[in-house]
Amino acid sequence: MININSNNILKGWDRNTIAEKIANDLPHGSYVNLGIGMPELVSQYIKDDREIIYHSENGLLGMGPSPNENEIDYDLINAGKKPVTILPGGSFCHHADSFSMIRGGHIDYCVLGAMEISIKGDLANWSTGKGIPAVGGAMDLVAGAKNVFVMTQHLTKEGKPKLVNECSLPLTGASVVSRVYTDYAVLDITDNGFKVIKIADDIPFEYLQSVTEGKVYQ
Amino acid sequence: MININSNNILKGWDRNTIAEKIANDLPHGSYVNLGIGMPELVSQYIKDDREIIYHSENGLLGMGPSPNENEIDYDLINAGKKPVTILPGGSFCHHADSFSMIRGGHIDYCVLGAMEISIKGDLANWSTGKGIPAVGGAMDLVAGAKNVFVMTQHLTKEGKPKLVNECSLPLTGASVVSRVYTDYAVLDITDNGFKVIKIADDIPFEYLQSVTEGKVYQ
Amino acid sequence: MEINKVKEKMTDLLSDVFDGATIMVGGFGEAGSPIELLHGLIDHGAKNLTIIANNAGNGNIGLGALIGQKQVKKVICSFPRSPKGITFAEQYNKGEIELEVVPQGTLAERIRAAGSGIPGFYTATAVGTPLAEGKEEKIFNGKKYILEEALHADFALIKAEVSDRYGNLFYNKTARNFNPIMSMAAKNTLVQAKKIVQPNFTNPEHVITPGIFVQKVIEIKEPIIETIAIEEGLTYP
Amino acid sequence: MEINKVKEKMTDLLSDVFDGATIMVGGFGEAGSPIELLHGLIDHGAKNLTIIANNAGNGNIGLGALIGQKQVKKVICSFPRSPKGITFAEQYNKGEIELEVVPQGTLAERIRAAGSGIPGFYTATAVGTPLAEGKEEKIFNGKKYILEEALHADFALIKAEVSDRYGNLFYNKTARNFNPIMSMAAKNTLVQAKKIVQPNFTNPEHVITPGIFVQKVIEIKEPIIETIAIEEGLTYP
Repeated sequence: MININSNNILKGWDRNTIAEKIANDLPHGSYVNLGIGMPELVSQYIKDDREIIYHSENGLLGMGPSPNENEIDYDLINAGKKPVTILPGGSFCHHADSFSMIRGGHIDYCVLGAMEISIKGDLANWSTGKGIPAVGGAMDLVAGAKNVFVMTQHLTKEGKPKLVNECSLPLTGASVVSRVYTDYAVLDITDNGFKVIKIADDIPFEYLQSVTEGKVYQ
Repeated sequence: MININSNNILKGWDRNTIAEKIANDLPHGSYVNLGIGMPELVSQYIKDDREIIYHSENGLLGMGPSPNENEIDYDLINAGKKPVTILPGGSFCHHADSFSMIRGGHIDYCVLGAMEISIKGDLANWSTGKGIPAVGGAMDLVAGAKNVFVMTQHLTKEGKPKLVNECSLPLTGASVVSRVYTDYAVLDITDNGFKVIKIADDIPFEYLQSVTEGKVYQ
Repeated sequence: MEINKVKEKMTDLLSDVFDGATIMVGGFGEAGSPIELLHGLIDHGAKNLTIIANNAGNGNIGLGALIGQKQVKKVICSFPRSPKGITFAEQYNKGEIELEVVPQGTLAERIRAAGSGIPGFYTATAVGTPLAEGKEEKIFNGKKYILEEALHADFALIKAEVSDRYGNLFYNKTARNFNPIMSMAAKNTLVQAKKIVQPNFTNPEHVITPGIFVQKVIEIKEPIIETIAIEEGLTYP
Repeated sequence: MEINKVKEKMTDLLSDVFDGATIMVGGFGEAGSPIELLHGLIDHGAKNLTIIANNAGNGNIGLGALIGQKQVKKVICSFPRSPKGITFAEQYNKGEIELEVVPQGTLAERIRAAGSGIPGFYTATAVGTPLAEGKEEKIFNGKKYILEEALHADFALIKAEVSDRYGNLFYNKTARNFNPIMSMAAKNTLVQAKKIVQPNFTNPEHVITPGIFVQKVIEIKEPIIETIAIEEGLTYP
């Protein structure tokens, strides 16, 4: 691994480009749960050739975009506790029914952020091991969704690889991630390592390997 | 035990009287499940000093009486698959929710028929051991309801005791019955035997003991 | 492109059904029983089916007719006796059809568990009875419970009152019964609805089965009423 | 005599609450959070409470205020961090309050299990993580699951939109969340509803929490809106 410092960190895709790539990989008719934060961007890049239905853990299926200021209903919020809307054909349910959708394998895709992803598909995204522990629905989503996509920067703010041989942080789930979308590449978790599906134009393969723990292959 | 034959079988309460006694023991505000057949009579004897809410296993809370011929809705039936009505304040739910009411201990009283009741409160009422086995919701009711009342003739059609030391037929539940209402008496299941709460006017205690297996006491 | 789960032809609805499939059939008695889908399944001809339902058919229509056609090898149900449940009784008495009797609440909960990602749960129902034989026991707070496992299915045949193109379902009164939980438990949930409406007309507060649990829907405007059909001597095919 | 679960006074509603009680509190974030009942509980003064909720309070109203009054010894929840969750954080950092973190779906399912007579169930959630430590494991079809136990409560504090005298409850949008399942899981379910209506106006197809799960109801016509209240600096008492 090369010694990464601010001088040799390359710039790959911006977060909108990553979101668009994920959006293009969600098939028509999918039921999708987008994690709070960066993954929420994905919904802005869904093309007209498909209809996607968004699930929010707090009992909302068919979630729509944020409301205008004057249309805010504090009883209509998403899992991030922000005001949202509901689209025609949507529905409300209670928490056990909502998590039946997740845990029963009915959510086709969930897109989550990550602190670390191991080469075996282990995910750590809920705890730095410090502060007040708070897990929310992350462990249910990774255990239950049919496909777990991760959307993340390839490197931590400190310039360390997030794609690692072994997660050092507390796990959210073991062997749960199927695909990782970073600013440098789209990579599948396989038995042979991180398989590159796409790589950003300005990122040489050798660089990608150098900023990733564990084998990367094409 | 005396040798019971048609010559010395006494006549006790009729089924309407038994139903009335049960009705008087159901407190105001109770949620009650009445088994198909004889127990259905109970609802006719509820006094005006109380409101009882009837549950039917097939997702109906707040069941009302049978409809008039011209008001039959084949989508509004009871657990016996007969047309019924729903009262104001009633509700429909699916089968898992309906049995959550039963299995979760939310039904205050269920009243069921019986083939045999043991001195320990075991109940056999679902199978003669012959024919096509069919259990329905009986096992859930006896395992889940807060109080299990049995409404039955004291003797079988063949003149044999239904209150026995050990059930010979397949059990519906073990140690589940709290009280038995027969044409001869009202009896509680206790550690010391069948305790007589009430006895029909024309039934001598010695006769009651003679037509009951196991200890009867007052 | 818009999601549209509504099919025009019964053959499209049932196209994926295969021999040996496990099929849940909604309904309790006649209420909520998908008679037209069952007749479609007779026309389809799939064999060696395992049926999960509350009952085992009545008369020679619907499930009773499917069994009569010898398409069913096993029934998992709580109550296989009906006043006119002739086809099941005949085959059962000859040893031609298998039966697994499950307490009604355990049946409902096993189905709901399958839809909710729960492979097994403990229950007090049936403890100490013949239906607990061979089941794992466990004590919680001094009381004995048995382990029951999830009941999955390849297909669920569902009868609803109203659907939209997403498969959001509404039921009529006690015709709800097993339909919502079976919709959750099957890989493919196939629905007959009396009416298809636009999604703007499905109140999100009142949806009983959200479309996420539904794969295909067909409109059957005037479904057969079992009681009347049996009285009139209707049989299928 | 008619069933009537509606109480006029908060003190009647909360009269049975005792020191050391386990209390479920409905709501997810501010939606469906019974702020007035929690303020009633502050006035009541019960101590050493175990709270089961999704969150651990925000600001100095509702659950945040109850914790601020040192009435809570333990919180069982999925997400005890909130932007203004100061009271819990303070006591947690000083070791003055216990915390059990439960994955949100497991929390919901454990609550539902309590209401449904299920003492334990298996789930894949948290397998291989620190939250699975010490839990029994079992393999079903080659996959590992852990055993989770039912979460019961002495009381549930519920916020609803509409109730009738039977306690049939309706919710508004995502304010439904944990309220229906907590209503099932508690021995005493105590409800604040924005509106009490006659039973003829509660459509039996649309009831979300049937009255069988509810013990007492009080009408709170204009409940506090948390976001606005915190912005305005409201605190309780």
